[in-house]
This record gives sequence, C-alpha cells and structure tokens, in this order.
Amino acid sequence: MHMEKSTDLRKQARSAFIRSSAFQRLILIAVLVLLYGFFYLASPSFRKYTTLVQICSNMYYTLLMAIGVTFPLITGGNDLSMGTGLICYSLIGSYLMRIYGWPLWAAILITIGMGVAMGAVNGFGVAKLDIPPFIMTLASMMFCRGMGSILTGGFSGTWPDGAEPGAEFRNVFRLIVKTDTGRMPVPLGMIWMILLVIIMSLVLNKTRVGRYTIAIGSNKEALKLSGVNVLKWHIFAYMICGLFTGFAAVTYAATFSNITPGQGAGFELNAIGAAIIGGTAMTGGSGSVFGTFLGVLLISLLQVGLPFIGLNADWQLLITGGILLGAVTIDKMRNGK
Amino acid sequence: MGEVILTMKGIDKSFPGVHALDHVDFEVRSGEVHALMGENGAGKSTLMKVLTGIYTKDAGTITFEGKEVEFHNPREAQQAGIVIVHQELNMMGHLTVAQNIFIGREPRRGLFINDSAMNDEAKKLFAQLGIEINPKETMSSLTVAKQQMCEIAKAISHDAKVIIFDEPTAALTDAEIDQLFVIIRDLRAKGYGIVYISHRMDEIKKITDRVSVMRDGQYIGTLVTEECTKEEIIDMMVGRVIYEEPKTESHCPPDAPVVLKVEHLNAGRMVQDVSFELHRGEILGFAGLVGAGRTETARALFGADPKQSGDIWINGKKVSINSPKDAVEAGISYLSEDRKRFGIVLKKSITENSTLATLKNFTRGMFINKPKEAEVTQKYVDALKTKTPGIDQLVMNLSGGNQQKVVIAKWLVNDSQIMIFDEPTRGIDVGAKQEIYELMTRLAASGKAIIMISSELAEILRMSDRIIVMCEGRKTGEFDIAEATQEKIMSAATRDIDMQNRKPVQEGEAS
Amino acid sequence: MKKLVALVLALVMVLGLTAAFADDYHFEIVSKGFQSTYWQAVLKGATEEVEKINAEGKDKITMNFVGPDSESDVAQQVQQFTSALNAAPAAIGFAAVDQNAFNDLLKEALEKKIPIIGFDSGVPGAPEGAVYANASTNNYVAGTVAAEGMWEKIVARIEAAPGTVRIGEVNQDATGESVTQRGLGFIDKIIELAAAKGWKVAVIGNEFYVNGVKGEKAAEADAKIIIEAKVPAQSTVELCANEASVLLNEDDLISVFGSNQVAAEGVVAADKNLFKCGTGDDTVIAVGFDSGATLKAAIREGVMYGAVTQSPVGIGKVTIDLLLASAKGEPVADTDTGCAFYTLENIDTPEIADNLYD
Amino acid sequence: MKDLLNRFKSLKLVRIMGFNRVVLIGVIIVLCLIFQVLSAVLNHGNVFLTYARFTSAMNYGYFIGFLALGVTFVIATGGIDFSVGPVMFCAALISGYCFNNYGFPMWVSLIMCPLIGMVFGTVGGFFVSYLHLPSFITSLALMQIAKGVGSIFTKTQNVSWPGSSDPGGWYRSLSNLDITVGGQRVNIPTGLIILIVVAILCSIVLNKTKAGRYMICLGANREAVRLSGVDTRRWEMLAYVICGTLAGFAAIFYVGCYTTVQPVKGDTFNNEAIAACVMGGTSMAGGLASILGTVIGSFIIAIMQEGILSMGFNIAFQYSLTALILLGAVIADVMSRRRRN
Repeated sequence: MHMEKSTDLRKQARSAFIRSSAFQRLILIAVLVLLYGFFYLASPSFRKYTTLVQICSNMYYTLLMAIGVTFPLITGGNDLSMGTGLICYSLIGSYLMRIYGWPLWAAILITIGMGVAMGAVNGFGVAKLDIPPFIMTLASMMFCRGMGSILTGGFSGTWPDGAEPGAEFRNVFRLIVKTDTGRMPVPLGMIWMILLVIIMSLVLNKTRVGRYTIAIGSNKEALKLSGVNVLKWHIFAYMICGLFTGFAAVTYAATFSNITPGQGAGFELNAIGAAIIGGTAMTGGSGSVFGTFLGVLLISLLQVGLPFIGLNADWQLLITGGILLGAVTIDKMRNGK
Repeated sequence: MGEVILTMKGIDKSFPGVHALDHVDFEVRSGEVHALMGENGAGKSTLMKVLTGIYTKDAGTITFEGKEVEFHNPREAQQAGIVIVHQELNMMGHLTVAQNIFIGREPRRGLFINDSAMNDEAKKLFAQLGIEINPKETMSSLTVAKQQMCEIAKAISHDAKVIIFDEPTAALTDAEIDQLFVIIRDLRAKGYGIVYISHRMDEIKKITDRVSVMRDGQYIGTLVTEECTKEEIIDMMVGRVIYEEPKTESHCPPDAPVVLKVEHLNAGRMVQDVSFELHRGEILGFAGLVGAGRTETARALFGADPKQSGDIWINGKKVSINSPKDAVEAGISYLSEDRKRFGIVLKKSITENSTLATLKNFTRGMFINKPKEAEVTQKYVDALKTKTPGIDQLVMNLSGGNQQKVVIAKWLVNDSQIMIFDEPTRGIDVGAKQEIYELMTRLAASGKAIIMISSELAEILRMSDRIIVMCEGRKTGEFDIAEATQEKIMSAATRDIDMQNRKPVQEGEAS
Repeated sequence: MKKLVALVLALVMVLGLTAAFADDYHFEIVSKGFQSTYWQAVLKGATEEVEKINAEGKDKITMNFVGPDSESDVAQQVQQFTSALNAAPAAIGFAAVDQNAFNDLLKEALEKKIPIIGFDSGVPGAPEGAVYANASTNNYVAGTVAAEGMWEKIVARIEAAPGTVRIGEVNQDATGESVTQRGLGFIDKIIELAAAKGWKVAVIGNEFYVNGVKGEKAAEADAKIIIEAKVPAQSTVELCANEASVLLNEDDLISVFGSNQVAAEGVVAADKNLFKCGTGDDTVIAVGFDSGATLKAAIREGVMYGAVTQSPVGIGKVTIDLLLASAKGEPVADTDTGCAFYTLENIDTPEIADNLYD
Repeated sequence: MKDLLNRFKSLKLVRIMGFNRVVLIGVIIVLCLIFQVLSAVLNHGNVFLTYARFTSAMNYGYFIGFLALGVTFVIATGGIDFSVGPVMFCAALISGYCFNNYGFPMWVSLIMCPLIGMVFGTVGGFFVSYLHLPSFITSLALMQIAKGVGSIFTKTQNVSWPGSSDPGGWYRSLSNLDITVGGQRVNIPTGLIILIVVAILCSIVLNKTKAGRYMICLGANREAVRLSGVDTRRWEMLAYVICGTLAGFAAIFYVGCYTTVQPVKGDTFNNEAIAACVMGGTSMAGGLASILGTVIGSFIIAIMQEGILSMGFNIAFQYSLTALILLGAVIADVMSRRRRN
C-alpha cells in the first residue's frame, strides 16, 4: 500500500492523457465495441433486439452494487458485504410481505433501509474503530449470510409476481409494449440506471459527499487538518454503498423471482471487479461512476454473449478472470509501477 | 511593526514520558515576521500545534486580539484567523488546486459545489500573491514550491491575521525561496502577523524582525534580529557553542587506491552524465541545493531506481548494478535521507533491523542463528552508544538519532567498503550529530570510502576530503577540501546565477 | 483452578440435564437442502405427521430436521450427518447430496444399528442393509413423465414441421444426482417416443448429458429432432436465464424443459424478454419441474404449459412413518412417493394442489 | 484484579503464547461449555463434549487450518489471498479425476494436489510481486480461473475420491485412522497430528528462517527491506507459493473427510480461512503474524460449526456467530494497539 502512496507524485508526473482515467474508459469502450461486434458476427441470434434487453436486465443489480461500491473503493476501502447483504435484505422484505402481509412499499423501504443501516455499521467500524475495511466488511458479509435465514427461519422468499397484487412494480424495470408484430419489451430499468449513473457522477464530482470521498482516499490526514469532519463523510461513503445495495436488493427481487437464503456470496466480487475494470484504483483517490458503468456492461456482455457462441459455461469463468487481470495490468502499465 | 495580536503565556504540554512544552511564552505583533528557532525537539512545532488546536494545552493561556481563546480543532483556529502552512504539505494530490484551497468550505449553488466560482476565487488569490498557477490543475502535478504557494494562498483565503510558516524553505530552490520572501514581505506590509519557523540562520537574518528561541521545550528569550548576531542566536539555541571547524586539508592519502569509479551515469532528468571517483578512506562530499539530483544519483548508483546508462567500476572491476541487491553484494551501502520510509522497519526490533541486510551471514543452513545475531547487534549497540533498554526494543520507540544509529549499524554489520550517507544528520539533535560526525571520521580512517550527501554547507566543509557539487542533475564542480570555499561551492551549485544574494542551503527538519 | 472447578460443575449439571431430556423416539433428518420452498414443504409434511402421531399419544416422537445451505454442499452435509449419528437417534432420515461421500458413514450407522430411511432422491448405491427403506421419487421416471407430458402437446407440430425441430433442456448443473437423472430420463423418453414415430434424434450441448444418454443418437444432419442440453456456469436463476434465452432465440425451437425449480424459473425469467413461450401452436412449449410461486403464476398465465410435481409434503409424511416403523423394528418397504404432470387444467385438483407450494 | 491480570500476563507460558492467544483458548473453553449446556437443553439431551463430536469437529478444522496457515503467510507480507478455497477444490478435482479416469496411483494423485496448488500460488505470486498488481484483485481473478480450470478438466462433473474400503482408500487414514481395540473401533485423528506438525514447520519458517524474517519485514516496510539489498519480489512471491501449496495440501484432507468435490465451488472457505488467521492476531497491515493464533482460530471455527449442529440449529447461525467473534477479536486488537500508542 504505502509504496503506491510514496510514488504517487511520480505517477502523476506522467503524461496527462495516458494518466487520465478517460484513457482507461476509452480502451474499455473500444473493447466493448469489439466484443459486441465479435458476438454480432459470430451468432445470428445474438443480433436480436431482445438480446440487448437481456444484456440490460442482466446487469441491473450488479450495476447498482458497483455504483455503490465505487465510493468506498475511492476512499481506499472496500465492501464485501454487498452480495450476501442483497439476499438478506430482499429475503426479509419478502418475508414481511408474505408472512406479516406488509404492503409492498413498506417492504421496499425496509429492504433499502437495512442496506443503509448495514452501510452505516461498516462505515462506523472502518472510520471510527479503524478496523481494516476488508475485515470489517468480511465480517458483515458472513453476518448477513447467516442473518437472512436466521430471521426468516430458512424460508425462501418470492416478491409479488404475475397476477398477484403489487406485481406491477416489476414494470418499473421492464415495460411491455404491444406492437402489431406482437409484444416488445422495453428495458425501462436501463433508463433509471443511466439516470442513476448521471446523478451519481454528479454526486461524486459536484457535491461535498463526492469531494470529501475523493479527499479521504487521497489524503485523509490533510482533510482532517483542513477542519473537515472526516468521520461523518467517511461513514457517509459506506452508507451510499449500503443504499445502493438496498436498491440492488429490490431490483434483484424485481428481475428474478425466487430468493434463496445462503445465496449471494460472490455477487459483490462481480461488482467490485467491474468497478476496478472501470478504472477505479484500489489505492483510493480516483475513480469514476461512468467507468464503473462500462465495467459492468462488459461483464454483462460476457455473461450473456458467451453462451451464444456456444462456449461452455466454465470457459466464461476463465475469460472473466483473464479480463480482470488484464484490466488491472493495463492500469498498472499506465501509471507505472 | 503593529500592536500585539497574539500572546501565549505559560503554555504547558506533556506527552507520555516527554515534557514537550514547559511554560512557554510567545507573542506575535501584526505586521511583523517573528522567527521561532530551536534545535529539533525544542518544541517549536508542538507550540504551533497547540496554538492551532491540533493539540490541547495542559496549562497556560492564549490571548488573540484581546480576548482569551481555546481552539479544539484546526477549524476553530482557522475561523478565528490563525492558519499554519505545514512543513509537510498537506494537500490532496488527486484534487485540483482550487479544490484544495477551498476544501471544507466549498462555495455551493444549492446542493452542488460551485467549482467555477471557486476557480475564480483562487485566481484572485494568486493574482493578489502575484503567482502564476492554474487553479484547475491537479495538485500532485505541481512542483513542491507551487504546492506551497497554494498552501499560502489557502492561508490568506481564510482572511487570517496570523500565518505560521513551518520550515517553508526546506524543499525549495533558491529562486523559489526568493519568490517566497517577496510574498512574505508583501504579507507583512499588509499587516499580517507572521510566525516563521526555520533553522536557516541567514534566512532569519534576511526576512525576520524578531527572533524567539526555544530549547528543550523551554522559552529562552526573544531578540530583535538587527541587533543580534548569528552566534548569539546559536548560543541560545544549543546552550553551548559548538565549533564546526572546516577541514583544512584532505585526511585521505593522495596515493589511496580508487575504490569506486562512476562514468557517464544517466538516470532520468535528475541525473545527467555524472562521473566521479572515490578513494579508499576518503569522505567525498556531495554539495548542492535541494533538488540538484544528488539523492537521485545515489539511488541510481545503488540500483534503487533504474538508470539509462553509465559504467561502474569497483576496485577496478566493472560491475553491473541493477538492484539494491547487486549493490550490497558489490559492497555498497546506502543510508537514505528518509529513514522512516527507506531506512528502517519501525515495527521491528533493533536486532531484526541490524541484521536485515546481512541475514545470510547469520544463518545455520536455512535457520537464523539468533544468539550470534543478538551478540553482534549488542556489539554495535555498544559501539555506537545507541540509547535503548535492550536490543529487542522496537525501533519505533527510539529517538531519531538512535534510529539513525541502528541504520548505520545495519550497514556496519554488512561491512561494506563503500558507504553513502544521504543527509546523515537530518532530524538529529546536536549531541547525536557530533557522534555521527566522529563515527564517519573513524570509518574513513579505518579505510572505508564514504560519500556524504548534505545540504548543509558547514557539514560539507567540515567533513569532506573532496567535494563534488551538483546542480540540476549535472556535476558542476569538484574541489579538493584545501581549495574549497563557500563561495566556490555556491557558485558551482547555482552555476550562472549571480552571486549577490546567495546563501548556503542548510539542513531542514526531517518530517 | 477456578476454571477447572467451574468446568467440572458444568459437566455434572449437564449430564443431569441430558438424562432428563430423553425421549421415546428421537429422529434426525438430514435433508438435501433446507432453504428452498421445496424442502420447506417436505419439512411441513414431516412436522404435521409428527404432531399427528404425538397427538394420538401412542408414541412420543421428536425430530431434528437439518440440511445444507445449497443442494451441492457436501462438506456441510457430511458434518450434519456425522452430527446426526453422534446424537444417537432412534433412526435417521436421509437424502444424500452425493452418495459416494457417505458410504463410510452409512457403514458406521450400520454398525451402530441405526436405521436409515432414504427420502426424496434417496440414497442410491448405499452399502447393503444400511438403508432400511426409501421414500423417494424416482427422478429418472419423473424426467420421462415430463417428456410424455410435453410430447403429446408437440408431436403434431413435429409432424407438421418441414425441417428439423429443436427441443431445449436447461439443467442447473451436471453434478446433482436428481437433476441429472431427470435430465437423462427426459432425453431418453423423447428418443424412445420419437423412435416409435420413426424419427431420428440428435443430442447436443453439455457433454455429460450427451454422453449419458442410453437411447441411440443420430448425427445432427440427418436428425428430425435436435435435443440441446444447457448447463449454466453456476446454478443461479440469472445464469440459467442466460442459457435459456440462447435456446429461446433458436428459431426452430418448439419446446423447452427446465429440469428443476431454479432452471424452470430461469426459463420463465428469460421469456420475460422474448415472449416465445406459451400454449399456442406457434409458441414454445415450456415444461418445468416442482412448483413455487413463480412457476404457478407462469402456468396460470399460460406462459408455461405444464410442470412435473413430486409430492414433497407426502414425502415428509411417509418418511416419518417409515422412521417410526423402522425404529420399532417393524419391517419396512420402499415407497415410491411418485410424481405427476400438471397443467392449467388440473392445477387446482386436490391431488395436485396439495403438493404445490409457494 | 488488575495486578492479578498483570501477574497472569507475566506467566512464562502466557508470554510465550501471547496474551491474545490465551484469551482465544479461553473463548474455546467457554464456547464448549455453552454448547454442552445448550445442546442438552435445546436438542433433546444431545451431548456436545464427546470424542466422536470432537473428531468430527476436527475434520472441519483440518482443511480450514491448512488454508488459514497458507493465508497467514500472504497476509504477513501485507497482501490478501481470496482464491485458496477454489484452488483447493481445483487441486482435488484434477488429481481425483486423474485417479479415477486415468488410473494414476493414489500416491501420485496425492502428490499432485500440493503441486497444482503451487502452480496457482506461483502464478498469483508472480502477478503480485513482479507486476505489482493489487493482491486482492489478482486473487479474485485467480479464483475465477481456478473454478474454470477445475470444471473444464472434469467436464463439469463431481469427482468422488475412493472410500476407505475401495482400492487406494488408504489416503483417508491421513486424516482419520480407524483402528480396532478389543472389538472397539477407535478413530485416531491423524489429521490433527499432521496439522500440528505442519503448523510447527510453518512457525519455524516464519520465525526462525531468513525467508520468514524477510516476509514479515517486507510486510511492515517493503521499501526499507528492498534498500537493504533484499530481493523483496522473490520473498513476496515465495509467500504466495507457500500459500498455494498449502491450499493444495488442504485438498488432501478435504477429500479425506468429504470424499466428493464439485466444480465451481469453494469460495466460502476463503472467508473462513481469512477469518481464522485474523482472529488469531495476524494483522492485515502486515508485519505481524502468529501461526499459533491461526491454528486456534481455525479450531474456533471448526468447534463452532459442530456446536451449532449439536444444538440442532440452522447452519446459518455458524456464519453470523463466526462474524461476531471475528469482529470481537479485531476490535479487541485495535483497542489494545490504541492503548499502547
């Protein structure tokens, strides 16, 4: 860690463009285009509009987590509790609806609320008790993994679906329009996602939350000396992550029906991986929401695309692993050792 | 000089085991530059930290603009109008200049930060200071000097009444220092009260109106700069006069064999075509201003940083050094100027640090021979008079001087014939300094070849048998001690720049 | 010293307790899963049966029902089974994730004379005499049932079809005993039925299923029917959905089978974008397995044509009965808890509805 | 009270083991008692403190233990390894597959396990130490790759190692040796013995050899070690190699107790391994590592999951409890360091 910090100045001294994360994003976009083109040529059925929809609806919850985790990552931290947390929250949400007959909106609020709360806990542990972020969130990850089924007694939940009342909330993510040729799905969710990406990049670059998030990652001591209440903003960064995990939980429940406890471990790794691919540095201080967006797009494109070219499932793992390594290596090359 | 705006009376502060401030008095008038001097550990920085609310005082009163004040955090102090330009610049490298200046009090439009307004504000500030800096640049892409200018701009933007400069010139080139002084004088004219902490006598003479001196956490006294001499101040600082007699002639026999020969060494911008020879038993001083490329030369020679070209001979044998490993095996050792980061492993014991470079000599098969290790460590602890309860003491619990001794011990254990001392006495108090000097002399006498990089001209003149001067990455002069004078060295160190307002660059407090 | 004393005291106390808590019959049930609605249904059946028997008052039964996180976690289940053995119960109900992992433990049970009752997929290939009886669904048969149910709906269309037609199959993995059996049962049955019509069938996709088929396979070129078996990278709904959407994008696809709840839900999820599935003549005939809110909804909306349900509740009940009998030393015999194909027509008939769960 | 505590702290044994370790052992004892009582009360008079339960708990402790030992080395150098679980599975899958399908002799397959692990360790180590990639990300990628390779090699199939009665089944006695004394079948936990032996070796390597000294020091201040003329990259890489090898070694004991391995699984073991060594007092900041602590940590995890079962609780409790104990340990550690500074 502290080696990176020490060479920071020399890093920055290098040519501005290569250094700029814009460059990394450019590479990423190029890769995306190439990959899409490749799939496009390789498989006729991939060309269908519906495949695009598939790619979109496949990425919603990962994207939300990734946007969230971008903030802790920029502070130089991490959040491993997202995956199991996501399942835990949406599970409890559905439990309240099914068993206690809570209304949908209340369940949604609780689900998101729990996310924020867990974020606050993580933030407190990291910022106040200065527990290494990795350990703190590892602990809350294990905690969530158990908590879901402890509270619901091993019940596996479903959110309203099909004809049930409240099932409409799924239309928030997928609108069906009738055309003369038949029905056509419109990935409404994508619009919200893009909206969120825009909003969060604004938050990151144009508000105090974002400004101090970057500052914490860049030089926490300096920020303290400037008389900023570091503790508050540091916790805030984790709460944002929690909030988006909450969103992700709802989205997950909306796009897939059945939520099984004990699942979800590993979701967060995709999200973190995506953020890193998007050019957010593990050392903190720099990162961009748009980059994260591209990162998730890449992963989703792979997950959906690879089956189309008849590549056996297990190769997908190999390739995603390879791409992750590649991305970080490029990043290193850019910034020098 | 205006009326008194800040008075500190009987300030007392203790840390576990240390009585850092012992009833210190200090005052600042508006429109004066008030120097605060003292050896390292005299309590200068502590006093200022108490003033700016980073530490809370145990006893005493602070009166600012007539009313007694008590700051609990830097914020309160800033708001009251007391700001500090820190010695280790506290900036956030990833943010832009303007963002740094206004961190914590960004102008906002609704929810959003109004960056354009911020940039304009920053522009105004720089105009006011007469500096050319683009507020939109990222902080880390600026030179140290410019970063410091930003710090000053930040200070003024707090519409401060008292500005504290803590070792402002430690890392500046002379041209930059001059520019800084212009600004400081301008601030004084505008009626700011300025506290100026520094070691550099001539700076004090040049820029300050009054000098207050501290020693061992106590307030010694205040003098008016014009009316006092360097010597008086030094006496007050060290409590005793120490003689730093320059060497008159080389102690190294003329026929001493060449141990190290470097030819056409190139490593980046800071090391350009450097060539020199080093003889057995010789102390070769590397003089020059901060940032002249001496440390870079040493690091390149030692293999710590990659080099583009250059040949190195040791005892007439050509060697290729691409990593510190090669260097150490070739019998070179390097004592970095930044001990904590590059010298020692703070979390580990004296023993572990002492044998770090030479562990292979302390192994039976693959196992470490702990008794032997302990024995040797103890030997050097005694030899160097390292003050420690025991050899298992963690290095982080030792004072700067003793830490330096541990580093030296590490290399002595390695018994390398060529030793590079980079700022060997930085951040070390007078007593320990003396010991280090004697030690180096003894080492040279015992036949080691020593390169000493120092920014303190007195040190160079006192220790070296031969002096190499560098400037902007080039070797610009080489003198035998007999013929070397301050003027010659300085002119080489600053090349064509005119000699009038020149002064030697001296040691800066280690961070 | 103090600690020691405390420890001794605690032990004494505890041993006292243990005496006080002995029951007539205590059964340990180690299920294959715990946290899916299917297993909850099995648990429900078992609990009801236990309460019923205790209510009758002849015998006093207690039961401890455990199962691993996911239906593939061998380590957890071994630990649970060992723990069950150590609890020295009157009998153990057991559904093995992977029977190879349990041979030694089953032998140990045999030595300890603890009766084992297999349920759900049972404990195939267990050492002689260890398993007293099975209350299990024959998954291979269940697969064939799905095939038959689907066949009658699609046979006409295959006849009508000019070229080859494609039948898709989504399996959550190629490792789970029951899933693989169903998958293979389905494929074999299709081949058999096709053979009766004189059609050749090609099987492509995941190697395991391709190689596992008993019936004889034709080359893709000269086949009338192509069966494509898909397996996702990991057994989650979303990844199943990705595989399913690949199938649904094939223009010659006429039907698809999701061989368990997750896979079937994957198919439904994928169709949410593609609208290929339905019960009409131009739509893809989707057949699922087990139930759950999603599948039931899908069938009611006519997205999914039908599904095969086992009788989880029934399995639970029967298992308890067998456990009790074996514990008493009475002779017990295997019971096939059976399975049934259901569509919109019969979904509400009692014999089906009772076995469906949310 | 206070001086009592201090007197306790100054006991020779305590000083050797380190106060925190001793506390952890206390935790184990307390846990055992709690489980003993609760499993009797809650689960129909179950008894927790029995030899059988002890051995079955240990079965879980073995492979977690070996994984944790490996991770300890990596964490000591200031890194993190998130791939040990899948690597262990990958090793077990490939070598087991070779035994079943290519008729490799058992001893060859057994040797293959650590070798395969070593390969992964070497690759990871290379990326981290020579290309300076962040260890977390590298191990993430490696984890995916391990899963992929394992499942490609075995054609997405489970691999079941032979049972004790089958040919080649002798490997099981590495983890549990069944002997009959007077008609009584007794289970000797050989795995425990091997684990302890390996642990001792590890702590010798870490504390008594050059390699260990360098690893710990470069964890604390990499640059200072490099400038002392030490080839840090080599020693850092070695840590990852050791970690990978031990992960492969763990595979032997995993199959020794659980026979069957699935492809694309094993990530959850990462968390437990890391938790075990952090509990044991190995610091994420590097420069501080305790093998004894790691072993105790793994035992706590093992005992916990057995206790949960014996109380008849849902497996889920295991995770949450582990999390809480982990947090407790870390907070205690942080606090004590605060007080010292």
